[in-house]
Amino acid sequence: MTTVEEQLLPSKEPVRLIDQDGVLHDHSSYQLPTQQALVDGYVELIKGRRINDQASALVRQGRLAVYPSSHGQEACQVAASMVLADGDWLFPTYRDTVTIVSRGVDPIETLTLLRGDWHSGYDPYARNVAPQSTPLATQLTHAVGVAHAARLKGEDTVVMALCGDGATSEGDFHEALNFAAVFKAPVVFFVQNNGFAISVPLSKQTVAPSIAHKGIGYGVPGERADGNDLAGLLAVLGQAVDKARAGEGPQLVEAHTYRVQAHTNADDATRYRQDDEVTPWLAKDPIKRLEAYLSSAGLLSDDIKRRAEDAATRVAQQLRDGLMPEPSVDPEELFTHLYAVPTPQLAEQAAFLRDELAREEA
Amino acid sequence: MTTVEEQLLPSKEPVRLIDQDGVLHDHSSYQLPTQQALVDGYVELIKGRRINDQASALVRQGRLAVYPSSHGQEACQVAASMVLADGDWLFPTYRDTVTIVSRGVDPIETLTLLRGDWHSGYDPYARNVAPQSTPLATQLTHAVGVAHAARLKGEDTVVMALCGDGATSEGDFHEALNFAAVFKAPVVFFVQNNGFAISVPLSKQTVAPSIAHKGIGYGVPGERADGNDLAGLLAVLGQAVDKARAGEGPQLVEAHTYRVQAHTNADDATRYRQDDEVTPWLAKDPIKRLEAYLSSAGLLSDDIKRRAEDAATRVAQQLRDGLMPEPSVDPEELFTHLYAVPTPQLAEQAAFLRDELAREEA
Amino acid sequence: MTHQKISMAQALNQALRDAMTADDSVLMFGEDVGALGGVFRITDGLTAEFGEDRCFDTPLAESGIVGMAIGLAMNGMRPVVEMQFDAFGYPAFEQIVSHVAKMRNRTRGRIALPMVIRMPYAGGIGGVEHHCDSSEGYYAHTPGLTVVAPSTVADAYTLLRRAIEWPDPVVFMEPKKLYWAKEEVDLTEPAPGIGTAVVRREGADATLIAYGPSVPVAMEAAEAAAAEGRELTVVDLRSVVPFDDETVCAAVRRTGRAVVVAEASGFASVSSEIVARVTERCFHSLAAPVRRVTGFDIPYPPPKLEKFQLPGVDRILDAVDDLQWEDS
Amino acid sequence: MTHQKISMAQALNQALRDAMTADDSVLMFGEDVGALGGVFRITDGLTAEFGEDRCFDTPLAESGIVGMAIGLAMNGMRPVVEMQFDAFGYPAFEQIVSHVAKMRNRTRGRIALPMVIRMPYAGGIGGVEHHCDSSEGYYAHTPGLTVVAPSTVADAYTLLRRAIEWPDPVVFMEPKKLYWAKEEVDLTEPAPGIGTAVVRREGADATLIAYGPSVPVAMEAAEAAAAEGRELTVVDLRSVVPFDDETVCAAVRRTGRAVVVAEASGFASVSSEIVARVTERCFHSLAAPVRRVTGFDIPYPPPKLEKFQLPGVDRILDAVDDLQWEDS
Ligand SMILES: Cc1ncc(C[n+]2csc(CCOP(=O)(O)OP(=O)(O)O)c2C)c(N)n1
Ligand SMILES: Cc1ncc(C[n+]2csc(CCOP(=O)(O)OP(=O)(O)O)c2C)c(N)n1
Ligand SMILES: [Mg+2]
Ligand SMILES: [Mg+2]
Repeated sequence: MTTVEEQLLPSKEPVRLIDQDGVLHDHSSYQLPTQQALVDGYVELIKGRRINDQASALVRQGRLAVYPSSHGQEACQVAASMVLADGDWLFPTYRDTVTIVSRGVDPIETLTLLRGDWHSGYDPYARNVAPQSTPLATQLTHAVGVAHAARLKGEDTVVMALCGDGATSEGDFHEALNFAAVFKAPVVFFVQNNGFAISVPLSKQTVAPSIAHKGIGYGVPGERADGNDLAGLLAVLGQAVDKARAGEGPQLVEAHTYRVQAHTNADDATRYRQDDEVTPWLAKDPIKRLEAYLSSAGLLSDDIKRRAEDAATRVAQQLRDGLMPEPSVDPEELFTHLYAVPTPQLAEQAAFLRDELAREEA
Repeated sequence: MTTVEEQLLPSKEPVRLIDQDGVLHDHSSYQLPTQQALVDGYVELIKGRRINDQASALVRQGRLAVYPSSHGQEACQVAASMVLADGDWLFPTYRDTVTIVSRGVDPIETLTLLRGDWHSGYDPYARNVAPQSTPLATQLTHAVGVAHAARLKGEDTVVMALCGDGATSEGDFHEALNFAAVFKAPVVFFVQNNGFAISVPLSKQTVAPSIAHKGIGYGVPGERADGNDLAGLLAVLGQAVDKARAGEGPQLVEAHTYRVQAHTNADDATRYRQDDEVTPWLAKDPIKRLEAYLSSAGLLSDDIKRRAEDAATRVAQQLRDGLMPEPSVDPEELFTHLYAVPTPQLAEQAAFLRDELAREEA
Repeated sequence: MTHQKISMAQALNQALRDAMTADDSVLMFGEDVGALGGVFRITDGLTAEFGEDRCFDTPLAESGIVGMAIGLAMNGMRPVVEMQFDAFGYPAFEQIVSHVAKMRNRTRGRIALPMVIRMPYAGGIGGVEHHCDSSEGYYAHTPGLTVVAPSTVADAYTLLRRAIEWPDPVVFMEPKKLYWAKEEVDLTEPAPGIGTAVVRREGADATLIAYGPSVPVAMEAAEAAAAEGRELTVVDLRSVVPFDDETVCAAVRRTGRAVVVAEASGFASVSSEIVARVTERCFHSLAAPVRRVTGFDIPYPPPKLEKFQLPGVDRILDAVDDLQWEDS
Repeated sequence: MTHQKISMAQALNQALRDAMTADDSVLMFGEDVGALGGVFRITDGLTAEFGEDRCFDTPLAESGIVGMAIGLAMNGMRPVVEMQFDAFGYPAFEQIVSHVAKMRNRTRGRIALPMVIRMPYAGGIGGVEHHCDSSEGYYAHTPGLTVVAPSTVADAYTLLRRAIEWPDPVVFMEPKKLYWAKEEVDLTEPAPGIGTAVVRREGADATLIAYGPSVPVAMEAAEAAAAEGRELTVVDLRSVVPFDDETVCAAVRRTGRAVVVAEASGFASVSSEIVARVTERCFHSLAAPVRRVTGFDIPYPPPKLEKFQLPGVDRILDAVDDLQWEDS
């Protein structure tokens, strides 16, 4: 075993700084985040959980078309945003609503896609958040391009590119990691391994020792962390971001977590997994354990609790209010955004629809 | 470093049983092939070299459209075929003419593609050789399918799937290795790393410690060998084939070799590499070293030399004769092979052409 | 099983089940087609009935799925694969265009690829981006593929059976929005094979040419036109490749006017082809140019706007009105 | 640089050079485009002149190349990428269709993707399988793309310059067989932008509509027809999307007859679209149905047979003869 392999292969066990009972564990390579970070993260977790639960409720009420919840994965969601600096970029998937909101994007704008108003609702440049990607793994190469552009411009931007365990099987995952490595692009590839791709368990997705072991095949350091331990995730992702920023090239981080709920509200998880598979994961809940640790460390003041509850209440209210009225989308928009200047063909078609609508109204 | 990693990562150095001076080296995991195998292999090497040189000459005479030579890679070419049993399958690329002929396919039929008569000229089922693949890495997933079908039928077929170093960057390489691993398909992925993808050197293709290191990311054992040492290749590929046949799933083997000539006759290698980069590789020639070893071991009898020279002369003559006359391809064939039964549209178009040709003749 | 009321989803499921029973070499695989039975439940129960070897989940990679199917077909199997939504077939485009379509021709007929690529396609289900594409145009433009799109429950069953038995690769476009509507069918009835269009309704005034999800809309439009005194013929193509020129042109010549209806964007599409070939063949029978009612040349809209994209009854009737009746 | 005799390859090289000089954000990358200068030498010398950061080789993966270009364009660059041959663009199909074409629309105009995908395309060079495809139909059918195909040396220069300056993604189809023929050109001449067709030759009897590699063939056919006393107009589309209906329809109305010439297989193609839209718009000016001279619906043939696939002068003249002259 040479140094290269030691550098590129992941830790023997997923990094965990706080276990499921809230007990602290020392780690030779990673330090516990600051109290402030943990407390801020706690607030974000509570808020994130509320976003998930509120959005799911709104689907049941027909106010969202569909919602892929990250319930149980909130530590990953929160950590992915917290480790980024303002100028950094985030490349999220359909499941990453909480990360996006955590990064400061308006929750209603974020949910535009899932509400069915438009394909993407927020200004990607406002907070440097790419549109949520539905075609799996395809956004990862975009992340490499954004990172490479930043380097060419001499900026020290880092790009956080998210995907799921299932998405790692796509060819684009491979191409993105390889391109990033060859161009030393400052991208942190963050895989939320939640055990499932819709109904397909990880064991049918890959027989690799871990997803983090995929890094060495590209010359990219791979690391893995307990995906329900916010402290460990902040440490591991934070270090990955630092290394990428320092010019050490791309980093691959795998979080071991679990999709506690169905794939989306439209999915029926009972068809492919037993409840008793889910139960142990409930005990590993990311919020419970951070709460346990903060309590035992005397960090969970009433003030903090109130701050968290306020943030959660506020965002839930925002969702209920914002997703209430039937929003109006002008059908004219169907034609205006394809090109900087519509083709004559599109202009003709827009006129056709305008005419049709006018006749209907008449 | 756990056992899993030891099982999946390649040897520290490429396996080499005979060095460039023809000197034997012991190896803890691999044994020298039998004398018979080395002697047979020697004959095939001589023949393979002659195929390469004769085909290149025929391109210069305009009797082949193009020829991507495997000059200098003949040890890989010969080993890939020699380790296969009759019922096994071979998936070659455009550069693997010598392997295909080594497997027993008629050389003229093999060169149909490069001569421009038809896209593929041999019966794939006669010797279980898939058509040569031009779109890089795309054939690797076909190899998985063929292997999986064999397993479903209870056959102990092994599939040898070839590609180059450049092709490993394609998404299909990734998907093929992953599918093979998940389905435990008996495929040996054999990468001839000849240092170049047309003009692009390996250093711009990947910064992985080696291509063999890509295996672990799929749970596939990766191994590497000196690609100019027929003995080492036979040992490594032979073991990989045995393991695949025994049900141990896919294997990845990387051969370190060198593309001594330009990509094809149409390429101008002086634009992207210096001659002094090539020179050291000439000394590593696969034929020279095996010859040196066989001589020193007293195995290179006049009889063997004559056998080799005869085989080479015969195949060269076959090429010169077979590629001599302008072959006639019936334009009607343009329409007959797309579907088992031509669509009415194609029948109409065939009639149109027939009519056109009749009028021209008239 | 004569005369049962079932949905298209059930008919497709039954077709797979019957094909797998009839022929051991038929395999079904793709993303989530195993225990889950597919996101549309088309493969419901197949793994339970036929075992993991016959119906199975794969890793999440469409190029790999199609590529593996090619290899399986090369080695004696009859694979049926599902692209979860047709837009997720694009990662497999290279495999489909450069190998699936070309293998038989490449090898002078020596390697046949009897395989089916099932694609839930088209819109009308309120799906978010990438879930409502109509990609048949890409495949129809690719020589070597057979492209089929059923519009009725009975055809869904028959055409899928025929597609699985077909000696060549078939891209099988399943209109998602028709999955759930039930029809009374007799699956044992003899039915025509791939390549045969069918006249769904006869009418002397003009012909509507449609396929897949647009057929029921065309039928509805014909109904409405009849109420206004105009009798329309409706031709259901059933298969886009091969194309049934005979049936289509006979109808157009009889009626002298025609409208092509399809959900896909119109530019350089299957609809363009229909207009072009009908005009080439029936020019002097035409009283007016053949019109198209297709999706606009825009990406499929978000759910809240999809109604503006879909060819609807009114738009079809307007197009029919536009067929220069005063000239005739 | 006024009035020089150069090849299309040199003109494209000059266009890249001038664009890179004019705008620092223009990058050129792909397979073998660095030291080698591309397999067709279109990028010859660019790395030497502008450095590795501006013109560079990538790993061998087309989806990665296009995906990376998307990201670069999102972050302020103007990437130009080369697909080594257009058939090797298929692995990038998902990126092109689901992202390149949709990004601006998806984000309501917030993310623009000013990028160019250069594709050496079409046949006539004796290339083996996969080296002579004509894939413009796939891209033309995809809303959100701009599809350009030059036919002259001067247009190659101008259109590539315009494509690089264009605010939206352009699929730039380069007719390989025209790479080497030289023309006298003045690259400083003002030239029309993307979306404008040009009448290359005026003639009252019929119109040939062509683009890319088929334009010189159409011109030759017009020459031959003139010798036989028939005067043909030749319209060169220059860009397939946007489509210049005005120029095309004006010519067709003037002549009353038309033939579309294109190398790609005809079924559900750009040619079908041209026939359809011309017929829709000029029906009552047409004395005969618009004819197509296209590639057959087969995979591009091996070198020895390609002559049968390519639209040639005789085939065009036959089609013109077929335009029902006796009727008029
Ligand atoms: C290219 C592509 N293929 C298929 C799909 C359909 N699909 C949506 S989500 C999903 C599973 C993804 O699993 P994973 O990557 O693990 O992410 P998770 O949903 O668990 O967050 C599938 C198959 C898709 N969106 N894109
Ligand atoms: C998908 C695809 N992209 C591009 C090409 C063009 N091309 C042909 S060979 C080649 C280089 C291949 O290099 P490698 O895989 O190392 O094989 P080698 O030629 O060295 O044997 C390229 C880029 C192709 N054939 N297929
Ligand atoms: Mg998952
Ligand atoms: Mg190589």
